[in-house]
Amino acid sequence: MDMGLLGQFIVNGMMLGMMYALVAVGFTLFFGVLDVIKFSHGDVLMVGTFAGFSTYLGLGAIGIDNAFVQLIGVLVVAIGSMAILGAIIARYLVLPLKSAPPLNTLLVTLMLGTVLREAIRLFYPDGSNPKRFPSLLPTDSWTIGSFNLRADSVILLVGGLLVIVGVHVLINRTRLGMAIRAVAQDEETAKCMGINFKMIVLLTFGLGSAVAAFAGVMNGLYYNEINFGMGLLLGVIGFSAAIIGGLGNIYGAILGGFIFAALQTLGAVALPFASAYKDVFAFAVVIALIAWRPTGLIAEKTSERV
Amino acid sequence: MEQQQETVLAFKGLTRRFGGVVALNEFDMELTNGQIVGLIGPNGSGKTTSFNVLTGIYEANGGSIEFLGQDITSWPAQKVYEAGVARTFQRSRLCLELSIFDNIMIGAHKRLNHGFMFNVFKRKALQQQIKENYEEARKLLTIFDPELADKMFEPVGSLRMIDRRRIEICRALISHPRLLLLDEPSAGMTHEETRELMDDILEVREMIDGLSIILVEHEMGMIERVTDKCIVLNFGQKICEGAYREVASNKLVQEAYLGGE
Amino acid sequence: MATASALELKNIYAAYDSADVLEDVSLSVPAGKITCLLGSNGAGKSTIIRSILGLTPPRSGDILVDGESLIGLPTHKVISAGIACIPEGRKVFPKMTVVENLRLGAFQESSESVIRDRIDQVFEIFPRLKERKGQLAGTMSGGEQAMVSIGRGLMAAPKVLLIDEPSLGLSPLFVKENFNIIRRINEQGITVFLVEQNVHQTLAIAHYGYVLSQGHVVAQGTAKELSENAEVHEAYFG
Amino acid sequence: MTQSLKDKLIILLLAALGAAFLVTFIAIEEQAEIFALLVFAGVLIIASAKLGLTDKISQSLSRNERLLNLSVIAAMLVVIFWFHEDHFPLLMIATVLLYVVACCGLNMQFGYTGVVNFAGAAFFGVGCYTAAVLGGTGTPLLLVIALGGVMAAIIGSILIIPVLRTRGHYAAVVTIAFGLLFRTFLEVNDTLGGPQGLPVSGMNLFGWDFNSNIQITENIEFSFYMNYVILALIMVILTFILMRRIERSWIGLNFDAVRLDETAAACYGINIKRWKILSFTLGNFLAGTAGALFAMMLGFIAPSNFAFSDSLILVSIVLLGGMGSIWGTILAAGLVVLLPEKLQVIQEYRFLLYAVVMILILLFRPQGVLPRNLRSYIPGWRG
Amino acid sequence: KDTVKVAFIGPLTGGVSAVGVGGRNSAELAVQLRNADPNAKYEYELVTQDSECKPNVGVQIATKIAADRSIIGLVGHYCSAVAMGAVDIYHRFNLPMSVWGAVLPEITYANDYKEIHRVNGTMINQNEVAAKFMTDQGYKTWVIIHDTTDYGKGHNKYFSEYLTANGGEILADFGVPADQQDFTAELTKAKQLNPDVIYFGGLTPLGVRIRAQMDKLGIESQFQGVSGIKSDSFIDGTGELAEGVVSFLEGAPLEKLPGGQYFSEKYKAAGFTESEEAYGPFAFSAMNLILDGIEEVGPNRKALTEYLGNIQDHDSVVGKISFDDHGQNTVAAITPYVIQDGKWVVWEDSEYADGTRKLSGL
Ligand SMILES: Nc1ncnc2c1ncn2[C@@H]1O[C@H](COP(=O)(O)OP(=O)(O)OP(=O)(O)O)[C@@H](O)[C@H]1O
Ligand SMILES: Nc1ncnc2c1ncn2[C@@H]1O[C@H](COP(=O)(O)OP(=O)(O)OP(=O)(O)O)[C@@H](O)[C@H]1O
Ligand SMILES: [Mg+2]
Ligand SMILES: [Mg+2]
Repeated sequence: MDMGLLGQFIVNGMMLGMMYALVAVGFTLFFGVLDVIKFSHGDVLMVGTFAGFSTYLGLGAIGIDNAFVQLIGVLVVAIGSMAILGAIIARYLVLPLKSAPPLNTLLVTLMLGTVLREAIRLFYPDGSNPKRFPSLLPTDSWTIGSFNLRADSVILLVGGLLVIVGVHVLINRTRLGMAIRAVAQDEETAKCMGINFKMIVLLTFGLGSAVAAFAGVMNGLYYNEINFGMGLLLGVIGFSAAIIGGLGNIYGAILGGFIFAALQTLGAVALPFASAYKDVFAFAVVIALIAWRPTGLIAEKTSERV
Repeated sequence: MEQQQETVLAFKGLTRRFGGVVALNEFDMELTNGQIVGLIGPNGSGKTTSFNVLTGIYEANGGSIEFLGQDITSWPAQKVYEAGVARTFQRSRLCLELSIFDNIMIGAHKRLNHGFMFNVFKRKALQQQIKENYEEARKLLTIFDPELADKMFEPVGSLRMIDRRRIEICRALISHPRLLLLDEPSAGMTHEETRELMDDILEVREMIDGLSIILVEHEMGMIERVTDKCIVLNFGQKICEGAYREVASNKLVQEAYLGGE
Repeated sequence: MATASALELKNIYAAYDSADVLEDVSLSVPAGKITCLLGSNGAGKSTIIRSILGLTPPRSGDILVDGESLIGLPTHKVISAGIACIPEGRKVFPKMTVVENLRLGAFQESSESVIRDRIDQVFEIFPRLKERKGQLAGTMSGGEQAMVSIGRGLMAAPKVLLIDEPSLGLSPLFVKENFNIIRRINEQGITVFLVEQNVHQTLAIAHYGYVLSQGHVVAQGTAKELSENAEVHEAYFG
Repeated sequence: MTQSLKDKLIILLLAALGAAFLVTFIAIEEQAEIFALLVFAGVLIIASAKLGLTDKISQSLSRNERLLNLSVIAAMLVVIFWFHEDHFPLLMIATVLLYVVACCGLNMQFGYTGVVNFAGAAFFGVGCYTAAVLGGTGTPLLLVIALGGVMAAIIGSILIIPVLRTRGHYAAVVTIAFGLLFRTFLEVNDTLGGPQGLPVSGMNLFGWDFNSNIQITENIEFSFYMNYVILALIMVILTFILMRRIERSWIGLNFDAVRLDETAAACYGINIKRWKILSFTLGNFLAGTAGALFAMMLGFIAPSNFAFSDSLILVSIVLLGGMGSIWGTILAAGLVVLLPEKLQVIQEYRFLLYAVVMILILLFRPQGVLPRNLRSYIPGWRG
Repeated sequence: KDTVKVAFIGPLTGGVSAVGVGGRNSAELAVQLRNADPNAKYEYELVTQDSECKPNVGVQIATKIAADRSIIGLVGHYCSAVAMGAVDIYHRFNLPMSVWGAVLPEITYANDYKEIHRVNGTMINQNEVAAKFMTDQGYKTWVIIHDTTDYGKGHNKYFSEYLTANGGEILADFGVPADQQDFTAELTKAKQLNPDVIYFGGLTPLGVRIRAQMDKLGIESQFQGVSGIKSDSFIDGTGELAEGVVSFLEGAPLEKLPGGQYFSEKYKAAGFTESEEAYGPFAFSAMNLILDGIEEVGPNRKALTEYLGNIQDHDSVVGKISFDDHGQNTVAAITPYVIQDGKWVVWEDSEYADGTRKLSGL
């Protein structure tokens, strides 16, 4: 296969991987702080995207049509509103269930996901239809042979990278991050250290959801199409990615995200039979990977002591 | 009575490392039938680790373990238990959601019939077995605390620390082990309670003949009263062995552990 | 007593779900002194600590630090009021290194340099910890964890330090060591409220003491008085 | 004496009440009425809880289980025969019953042994497809059902290694991935009908055609779904007995031990692998059998029956009912299957409502509607 | 007047719910008008059910409708996959019905159930016309992307058939799951093959994504769709990228139909918020057909089936309806459409036909 094409696949793969990674990071965060799985994550992402979309429409309506301003507006609103939504979810759905079996949290957030999805479909102006998400980034592109690289793709990749790095620094280099990890391991003792437990949880969920919103806008800008169902699969894949990478470990999330994207692309390109099998392939490999590395590729340092 | 002299357990050069830390370093020891051995030493000297390696929770990095004449080094936990070793944990590990009876029955595992057919279809026989075991468990528990014996079907989670320890010991004893490993049973108890517990254990020892015990304890009073011999660990190495009196008077031990008076 | 009380409990009632664990407990911890709380298992000692910290808020009664009431404050506010605690059973953060555990002890202290100094101080007290800086606390032995836990308590440089059964599961040598450390801490001017079972050594270092039984204060007085007190004697001394 | 008499009365009363409620609930179509009924039931329950009645009742129940079980079965039969000629209600009831069987399977897996399984729908689906494939071949029906289970168990064994090696969320992903894989595979692979799905020929037991109405007299005709409902009910009863016996035996104890503390369990000779494998396989088997009958009853199956969301519905039934609680599962299955169905009339909005209801229940009843209680090996026996 | 129940089934939730709701509104409109009509014999009540475009759900509710004896007739199914599963049930319960949007031939032709009818045409004629039309434009090479439901597969099958007959060449075809998000992998492959046309056999949601991602990868090929994307939501979804997309729909365009004017007026008057979408008129006519039948032969399934059996040249807003012996409406003209300035325009009236604009690659 000629280089240009290969390059093309790689760029596509990276794009996909970046989005998965961003979602996975969210899961890792929530797991990190409360070890709960927040399954509404994918749908929060979707809502964030729609929030951004509405902002775009709104700005258009009041006559602001400078793409850059619009982009900023979209990002700010999407991220901000989702951060709040995330915090609210934590406050009213996750914290109350702290003492309940962890699966409950999973289920509640799952149901919440349905609520969000349905709500958009029903109450967003003809929300059941796919929407055209504007391309607010410079669309000029370089074409070398069959390889065509677009400015917006590059910008998105870089943006995603920055976000992930930012989150990572936050978790491992700051007091906030340390507090988050402490809360995750022993809530009561964390409190005794003078950590404001509630605040930390809300912050974390806000953060994770904000990242999701970013991923959502990214998704919109890249595919230029958004629909109320877009979060579902992204959520599941992000979760799987977080797991194969190794929960509670940002690198793991990133790794997982890219691996999954790579598998899908590979499946679509390299498999001799129909490209439709690519997901079958991807998930099969995921299972194999977990069987091989039961606690994720970047296993969390064990501390089981008897 | 030479049956007394039969060796039950023998460590030979037992070694276990965790990264840089050498938790057990060429550890030799012997234990004969019916003996109670006190395993003491400063914190982090490898006492719990030796239990974990013996019961197959951790692999040994070197050396061998011989139990009743067979080499059980790196046997899986299940087999070690089957062979007749039962233990308690430094941090009590009971199934808090389950009833006292359930918890004790977990210890009786090797005497119970776990066949699918038996459990699902032979109800009469099963109920027979349940009732028998109930009686035994009750007898055992009564030795420790008659009141507990009446709470057989209450969840362990509702009990006090000391009661939990008692149940944990019952869980270990119900399996009629040849060797009982107790990891700091008296932690978090008053002298009073510690004494009770010790008497109970001695009483039980009388009941099950040929039962040997290894006791990890920081409560010197207890060690002094019940052990036939003491082994002192420091940095995973045996620094001294003998009757408590000798050990206590040993200089090394005093520096490393007791702290001279 | 002469000295003003740094911490004071007034008629505390506390319960977990139904049964009262503490009934009408009143006690005061004089500033700059070591006050100990003795009592058998299940007497309610830890519960007192928990209610001070706001982990098990009392049903009624009042808790004062320098005259300020702590009732209704969330735990982290209690901590900022100058209280730190070394919890029962160590409660180190298992998946964090020794150093991270220590840093968390000084969570409300923002100045990096101060934190550094304190870490060094702790390392002076527990050289073993310096060796194990990077080890995950969860993988350490019971005693080592105790060191981490105590060190962590010191990191906060609190007004009042609550210590719940520090010698639980420690080697005799280290227990002795421990009591010395506590005394040293106290000599630095930190008020200590010490929960213990180990009566001899406790009363040896404590200035003042309370005896708790079934959630009631059954005896109190100076360490000297207590060690002479008859019923305390037969109850707790061999 | 009088006490036990009171108990018996209470039980019979409850059974009657339950039957009446079910009948009305299924029968009425008017949305307003449905809501009214639900509210009424809710109020009733809350009130009795407030008055402390529920504890009393539950005691009387636990005191004479046999009677309880029998009267519930009786009530069920009443309901079934009440709708003897209405196809759809019967279809619904049968669906509930089969869901109960499948969810008991899941319960065995993570209610008892703590082996999470988010691919329930997939194993259910294996059963369905087995039935679809064998449908034409004239294999005796009961055998088909059994084979459905067996196939599910076999397919499940593919996952054994990862399932044994992993815990908690990691295990969850193994099954999630499998569930998605299963569905996508069916969709892209034509041999089994692709995304279109397959028609399934109905059951035929010893020449008794399950798909034709049962003529009693020329003016009494039973809907052909009757056959399926009855069979499903029998399956539920058998499953119930199996679950109960397992729970009240050493096996149940081992399951719990494995769930609660693997290390300690291992130190007391419990063979973790063995029990995990047993419960995982048995659970899948149950799901498979349920699937097989379900397929034959529905007459048509497609991959979209077995999406991730359907697996989650199964899981939600187990949680809603209360981990490891069989009665809970039965109740929850009824709720989860019937509610969205009854809300059909509010069309687009029913998923929304359904989800909201679920959230509320989980918030206010985290342990499930009927939490499992301590094991009593022999009913009524306390030493 | 005593009340008679009739039913409608369509995808009211999920990706194609727009079309489904449009259909439901139209059917409802038919019932409303009939009830408003003083000399109607009965009062009609419409029961609507949501198939979610999932075969399994479809079967469930089909059973529910069919099993309800008080329901006399049904207008059902936009999603072929669902219809395929459901027809057996209608037959089993002898419920006379007419399909209003599903275009898979097998629905009517793979069985000879007398209960099953269809007012709209099948994808056969559609693809026949499509293949001829596109080759006439001078296109040579195609890459086909279709969803893996029977609908997509069917389109793939018939289009390939007629295309090769008309001398077009198929460079590759990709089957994709109906809920796939990312097509860059497939499209990159397609791009390498550089076809004149990318043919998409599937429904709007996928169509929108593929069109958008073609642009991302800088694919210049012409985009050709099927009746499944002829909806306003496709244009909303693709924005300016929609320009020049072609699609084919059976039945003459509404405004060209005798009753078209009337229908759209009434539809607006009824004040539905959602658009009637491409198949609204068909649902409307199908429902009217059923109602006419009941008016004539009374509320009785068997009789209604009889009645529908010999419908010939029956007037409707989509033109005259005549059922062949499979219940298939035979007169189903196919109209090519092209998107021009964000609207579906009949090809003949478009600036593309008179050459002022050009489809890409010409
Ligand atoms: N899982 C583990 N990972 C890493 N290091 C470990 C692990 N378990 C034990 N260690 C180390 O091995 C050494 C011995 O630990 P061990 O628990 O045997 O001490 P101990 O004698 O039981 O002390 P204590 O009386 O305080 O319980 C300690 O330094 C501990 O840090
Ligand atoms: N979380 C809890 N829920 C219910 N009851 C509790 C809980 N914690 C403690 N109790 C009960 O409250 C009483 C006092 O417990 P507490 O831990 O305060 O005693 P203590 O004096 O600290 O004992 P120890 O010396 O073992 O620490 C005990 O009877 C105990 O069973
Ligand atoms: Mg130890
Ligand atoms: Mg305590």
